[in-house]
Amino acid sequence: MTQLTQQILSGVATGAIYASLALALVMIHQATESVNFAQGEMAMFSTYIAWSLVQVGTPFWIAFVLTVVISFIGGVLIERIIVRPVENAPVLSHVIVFIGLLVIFSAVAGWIFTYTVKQFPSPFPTKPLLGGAVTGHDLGVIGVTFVMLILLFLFFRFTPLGLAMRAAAQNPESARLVGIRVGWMLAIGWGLAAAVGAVAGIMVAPILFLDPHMMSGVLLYAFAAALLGGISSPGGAVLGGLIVGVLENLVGTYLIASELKLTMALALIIIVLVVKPSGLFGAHAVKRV
Amino acid sequence: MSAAVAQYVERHAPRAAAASAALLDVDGVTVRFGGIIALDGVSFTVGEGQIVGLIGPNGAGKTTAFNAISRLYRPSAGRITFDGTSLLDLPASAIAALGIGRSFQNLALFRSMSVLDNVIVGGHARGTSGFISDALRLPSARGEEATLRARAHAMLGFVGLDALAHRPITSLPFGTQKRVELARALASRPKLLLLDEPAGGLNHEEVAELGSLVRRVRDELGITVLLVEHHMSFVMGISDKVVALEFGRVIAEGTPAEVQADDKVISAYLGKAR
Amino acid sequence: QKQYGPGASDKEIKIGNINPYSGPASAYGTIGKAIGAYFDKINDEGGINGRKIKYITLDDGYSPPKAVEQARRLVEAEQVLLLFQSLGTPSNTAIQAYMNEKKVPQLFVATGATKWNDPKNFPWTMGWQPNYQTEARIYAKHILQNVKDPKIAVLFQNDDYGKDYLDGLKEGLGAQASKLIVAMKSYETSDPTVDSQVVALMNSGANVFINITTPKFASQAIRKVHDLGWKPAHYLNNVSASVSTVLKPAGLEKATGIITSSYHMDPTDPQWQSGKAYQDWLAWMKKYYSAGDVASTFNVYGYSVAQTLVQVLKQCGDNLTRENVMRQAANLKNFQVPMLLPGISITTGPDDFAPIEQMRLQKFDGNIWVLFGEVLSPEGS
Amino acid sequence: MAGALLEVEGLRAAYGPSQVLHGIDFAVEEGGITALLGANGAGKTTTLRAVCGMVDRSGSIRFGGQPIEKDSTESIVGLGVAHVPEGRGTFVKLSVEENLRIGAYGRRARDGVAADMERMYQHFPKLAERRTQQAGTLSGGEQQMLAIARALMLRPRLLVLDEPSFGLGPLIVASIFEIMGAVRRDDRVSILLVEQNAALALELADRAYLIETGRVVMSGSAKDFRDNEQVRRSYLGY
Amino acid sequence: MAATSGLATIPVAASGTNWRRIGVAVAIAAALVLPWLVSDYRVFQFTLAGSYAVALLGLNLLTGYNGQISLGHGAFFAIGGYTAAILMHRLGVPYYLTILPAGAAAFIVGVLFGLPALRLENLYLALVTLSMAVATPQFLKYFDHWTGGSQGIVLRKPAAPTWLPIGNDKWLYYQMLVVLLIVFWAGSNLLAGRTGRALVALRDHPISATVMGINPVFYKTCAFGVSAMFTGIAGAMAAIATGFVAPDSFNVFLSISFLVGSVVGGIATVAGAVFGGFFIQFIPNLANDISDAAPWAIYGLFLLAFMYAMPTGIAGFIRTMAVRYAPKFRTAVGEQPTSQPGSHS
Ligand SMILES: Nc1ncnc2c1ncn2[C@@H]1O[C@H](COP(=O)(O)OP(=O)(O)OP(=O)(O)O)[C@@H](O)[C@H]1O
Ligand SMILES: Nc1ncnc2c1ncn2[C@@H]1O[C@H](COP(=O)(O)OP(=O)(O)OP(=O)(O)O)[C@@H](O)[C@H]1O
Ligand SMILES: [Mg+2]
Ligand SMILES: [Mg+2]
Repeated sequence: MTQLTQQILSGVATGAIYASLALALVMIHQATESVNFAQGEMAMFSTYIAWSLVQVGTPFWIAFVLTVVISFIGGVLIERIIVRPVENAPVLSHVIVFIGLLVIFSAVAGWIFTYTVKQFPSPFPTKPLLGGAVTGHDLGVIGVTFVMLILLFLFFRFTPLGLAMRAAAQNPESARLVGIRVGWMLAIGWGLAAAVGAVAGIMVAPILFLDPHMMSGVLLYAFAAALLGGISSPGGAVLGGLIVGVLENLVGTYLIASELKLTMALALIIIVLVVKPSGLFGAHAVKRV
Repeated sequence: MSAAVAQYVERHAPRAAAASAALLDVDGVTVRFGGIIALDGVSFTVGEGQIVGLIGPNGAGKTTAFNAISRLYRPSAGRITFDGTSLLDLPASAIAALGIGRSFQNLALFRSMSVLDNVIVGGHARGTSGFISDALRLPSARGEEATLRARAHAMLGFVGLDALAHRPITSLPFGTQKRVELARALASRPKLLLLDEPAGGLNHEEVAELGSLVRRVRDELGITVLLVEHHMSFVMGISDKVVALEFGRVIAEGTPAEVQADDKVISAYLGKAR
Repeated sequence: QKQYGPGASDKEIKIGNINPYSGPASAYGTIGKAIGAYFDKINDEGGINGRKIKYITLDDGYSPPKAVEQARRLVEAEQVLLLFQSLGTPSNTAIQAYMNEKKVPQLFVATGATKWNDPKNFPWTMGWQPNYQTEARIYAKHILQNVKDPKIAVLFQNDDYGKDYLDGLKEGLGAQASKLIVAMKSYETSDPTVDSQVVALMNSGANVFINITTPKFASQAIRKVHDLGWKPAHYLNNVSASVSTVLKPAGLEKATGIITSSYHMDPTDPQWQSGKAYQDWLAWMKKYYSAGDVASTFNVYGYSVAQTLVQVLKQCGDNLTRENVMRQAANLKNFQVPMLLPGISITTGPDDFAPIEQMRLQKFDGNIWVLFGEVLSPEGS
Repeated sequence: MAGALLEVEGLRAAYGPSQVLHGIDFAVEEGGITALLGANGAGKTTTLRAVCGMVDRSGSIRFGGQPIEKDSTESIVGLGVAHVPEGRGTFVKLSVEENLRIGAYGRRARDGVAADMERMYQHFPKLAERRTQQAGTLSGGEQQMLAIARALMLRPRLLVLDEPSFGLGPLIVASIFEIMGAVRRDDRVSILLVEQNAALALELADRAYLIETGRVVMSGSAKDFRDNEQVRRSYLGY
Repeated sequence: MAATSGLATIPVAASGTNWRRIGVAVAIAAALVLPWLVSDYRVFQFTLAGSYAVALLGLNLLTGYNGQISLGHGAFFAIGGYTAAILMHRLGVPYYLTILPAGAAAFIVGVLFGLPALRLENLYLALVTLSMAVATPQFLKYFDHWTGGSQGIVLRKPAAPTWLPIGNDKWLYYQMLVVLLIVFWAGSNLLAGRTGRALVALRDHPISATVMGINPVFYKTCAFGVSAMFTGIAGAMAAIATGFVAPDSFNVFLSISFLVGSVVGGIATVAGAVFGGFFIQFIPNLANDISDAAPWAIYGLFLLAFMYAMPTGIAGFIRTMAVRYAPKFRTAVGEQPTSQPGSHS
């Protein structure tokens, strides 16, 4: 196998990592019209919950389901208790609350679980495939990411709840006027995003290894992926993730200044966004007077 | 009327109402949004000193025409000439300096500002101070600031809102905000004023007052007016000329009486009543 | 008779420390806490020459300007006798001029850069651990002696730590360095994985892989090298030589054959766990630092370095001036630290501000690190 | 006025420190139409917002005999109150069709949504042409139609309309007043109406109230109003 | 018209300028005597806080007044710091002559950056600026010939002239205070004038602002440039005060702290920049004093607590209180009378 194929395959594998967290970002954006910068740390924390469950002997898939449920509840509670009081504050104040959450989760995880890197079990066969370019686990991650993608797509496209959630995020006052419980929509949106994030965390932890900084690097890539694909589109986020993963590898391998590969990859994304400001698949929201 | 208004009015002595030269010439303008043709080869003129009414059913393209003149939309065909200058070569931000002011159908005020600041911003095109002169508070910038401020007060006085100058804009009722928009548009000393549904949300008495206000804009300030309005008695009462649009095309043009009697206008827009 | 500098008295000795308890490098914060826990133990046992240690540790978030500020607080407001084990090359570089100007000991800094051994220009600054360059030279020498026709690929962290290793490696390889090193790839700590770098390095056709990475990335690289079916002579830097936190996550079978060099015991390596040194350490961890991780080598590091300082202060006796502290720090003779590897000890002198200079090579056999060869010191390598 | 669907007594409301309504009483009969008239800034919009819990309020509001002055907007809507707000409240990033669909979100009877949607498209053919268009790009009048259609999708018991004719052409205005008449007649929907086109409003309404600076200064049957000199001058123009 | 008379009942002071003047005078007087009341180490901290305040004024101008969010202002801080350091270290330029070039360099980069940013809004701009913050240390390491790579550059700290009876820290403090006062004077003039209104108008309603004749390309790009310039000047101030620059001094968290500081201090206010400067300088220390086990968690709690208690920041809080308890002061305490960018309608 040539290096090119290897790099592309391994880029797809890392891209799936970005994609899975990008889906959580799409979820929270659809539900709140903003991006929660603590999403990555919350996913990391969920993964520690799963890890603790597995440590005490819970079978993997049961720990998985429990973690997703706990994360959902946790997300709802965070919205209700922490975000709710600043609901009517300016958007930038929300950003500060997100940053507050980020540092709290990061510090508390380090405090409880220490910073020592932990191994996280994979539910899939971890055998290397295709000359070691990917492993069975990577394929599993890609599969799970696609399942999440389809679920999110169906949720937003076909369920009244999905529509209500988008409506509540866009225009809370009007949403109340059609009988939507805006507060609950936000809470459920946080819950679902936390649940999606938990899945992402559990899927990527066997690859990245679990430590309190596990997601801090991923978040930027996931953010880039989500925006590249168009923040309102789950499919775009996944494709964006894969593009970012592959692009980064190719830039890092074939450009001379590999120290600048992140910079280069980001620069390319910025160029795409300047040309197409709402991302590859995002619907451009026209503003008129 | 405050002294500033009086002074201003004096400087702009009333002009002949029925001047012949076309101040604005819209010629064969087409605007498309994907498959939707919002304007389809629209042509009309607005003569200097006239009040022209632009009417038509909802979605006929009236606001789109305004937006094309403001250069917010790029027509795919046609020409728009103002006072001898072709507008389509200019960016939207250059239009105000030429002397075109406008109000918006749905309020487009600056939400965080006071009433007065909103109106001062309206005069932006008449200022020249830049980053450096503002930062260093050069005498030129200070003088200009005083002029803009005085003019904003004058225009607020003109529309009868000077008492509200320091109120936050969002605390005003809808109809009052529309009047602030009018003052803001006037603050740039335009030659042509585009008014998009200025009478929305006003009761009968208030509409009548607005009518005389618009006339005073023309008569005292010497400003040509192109206005969109669904309030028929208002439009027909003050316009020198009326242009009717439907589906992005001009279906009638003439004096209010002519247009009101036009069959196409009646069946598309006015209905049998009235 | 008794002599006291600032921060010292009949009752106590004030010691300042700066560590990144917040921010991207907070993983190292455990060192600062371990040191505090060791001083707790010393104080419980009656202190040093009857004086309790007052340990003031401040957070700099791994930010140099913050480190400057904290150093000034410790020196000017807290009036500490000395600054001990401040962490990170950038932070220590930022405060070095200040410390020397103020003539306050900047002892046993927690970084492996080479520049701390410079008594002529910076008589108040001293390192502790073997420097990265020395370690890299050890690998270079081993490669030249043991690998036939070496083609070397290097993975390194793109910062001063990685660059120091690279420099040492090039120096150790000598004139042919640029020919022997066929590929170099760096990563950023913000990179999620180093898979792509490893793929690229393998494709360079190298038969030697030098792995200059921190634990998480080391695990990833070890796993990826194995998965790709690449079988180079694999040298792993000491930073990541932990069995349970690096090799086990990667898979012990995948790590078999890796070579590293070390100077301290790996608390997760079974071969040490029955020894007294480890048992003492473990008892201390349990009693004084129960929140700490017994798998973390950082806690061994903090324990050992704290023991070194205690020795210096003991040697100071009743003369607790800053000058004497430096004099005694530069007067350690074959000081034995229990958790250092057998045969390794600490020696300093007026011209030798590098306390630990020796290392030993070891190879992973699938279970434990097996020491081989003699104790290596820079002159010897 | 026992048995009125909506009964409001002593309604007061404020935006922050500034009191806007100073005790307003009015009622809407079951199946009846009540119009509120008043000058620009009188407090009409505020009254409607207070009824629906969109502004700090006090006083007594009863809907179907049940007190709602403490209820949230969502709960009030859930009782069957649809509100066409000032400024239209379009969900600008949703399509026209989604806007209509969301209008049915709070309704009890889930069935018949599709049929109702078709009916709205018949009422407003302009919207049918624009089904998939992003609602924020509609013209002002089209958005007004959408707001009315969206409210009707709730199948409300009480329809609260804040200047429904706002920005609409004469023909459409006539047709929405026809629609209002029809829903009142056929579905027994009651209507609370703020409308500057007082002539039309008083033609349709049974009762009317005149509000000035946050107080009711006159109330009576629509006919009383049409005959009143002051109302004629300020609101009717004849 | 009849209705308007009723609207004018809320009393509004014509001007609170006097209160504002008094406040500023008191603050300046306090700043002048401060170094004589505290230790040199504190003086140094206040010098740093001052440099942060200048940086925040720059960020505030862009994000607060012009509505262009930046999560990457640490990059401009770095440009300023490194420009000063390179000029001093490699070219031997005296420290006080490096401030202006630092501002100029940051201005140029800011303008260049502002051009692509024109097309991007909100989240997209957040991503791009965040990327800038992430890339900064990498860039600095890459061009190690000039920047000294990851080793950074050690600078000699300026000493007070021998004829002046004050220590080096006070000397530096007063010089920095002068820079700060000049920047704040110019900044608040700018924001109070035609330019400032144009920036706010573009934030509040870009389309309407354009129709009023405000050129978005010019103003937004210049806003980026001027904002970067202020922050660059601040970077030079901090570099001179710290005596050291290194890539690690300018990590992502610095940029995030700037945003935190400007929001907590009070976005879209001039005074907020000062409060924010104090916040980012002193709150992490306070968190550390409360718990050296998990200072970051405490810091996070501080952020939450501040946002709960003062959702519009410290300056916004003071203004709200003043308006509530003394409506006369309404215009005395802040520049813009009401809400903020992006506040929910
Ligand atoms: N940006 C856009 N994208 C798509 N369609 C648009 C856009 N702007 C306007 N339209 C369509 O173009 C048509 C004309 O709109 P315009 O706003 O000009 O109508 P109008 O005559 O002002 O109507 P009204 O009286 O209701 O304000 C409408 O049908 C509208 O849906
Ligand atoms: N958000 C607000 N903050 C403060 N005061 C407000 C606010 N909204 C409205 N007001 C005040 O409340 C009063 C009543 O306003 P309201 O909008 O109810 O009037 P209205 O009768 O609906 O007028 P219009 O015909 O213009 O819509 C006005 O004096 C207005 O200034
Ligand atoms: Mg229109
Ligand atoms: Mg109203």
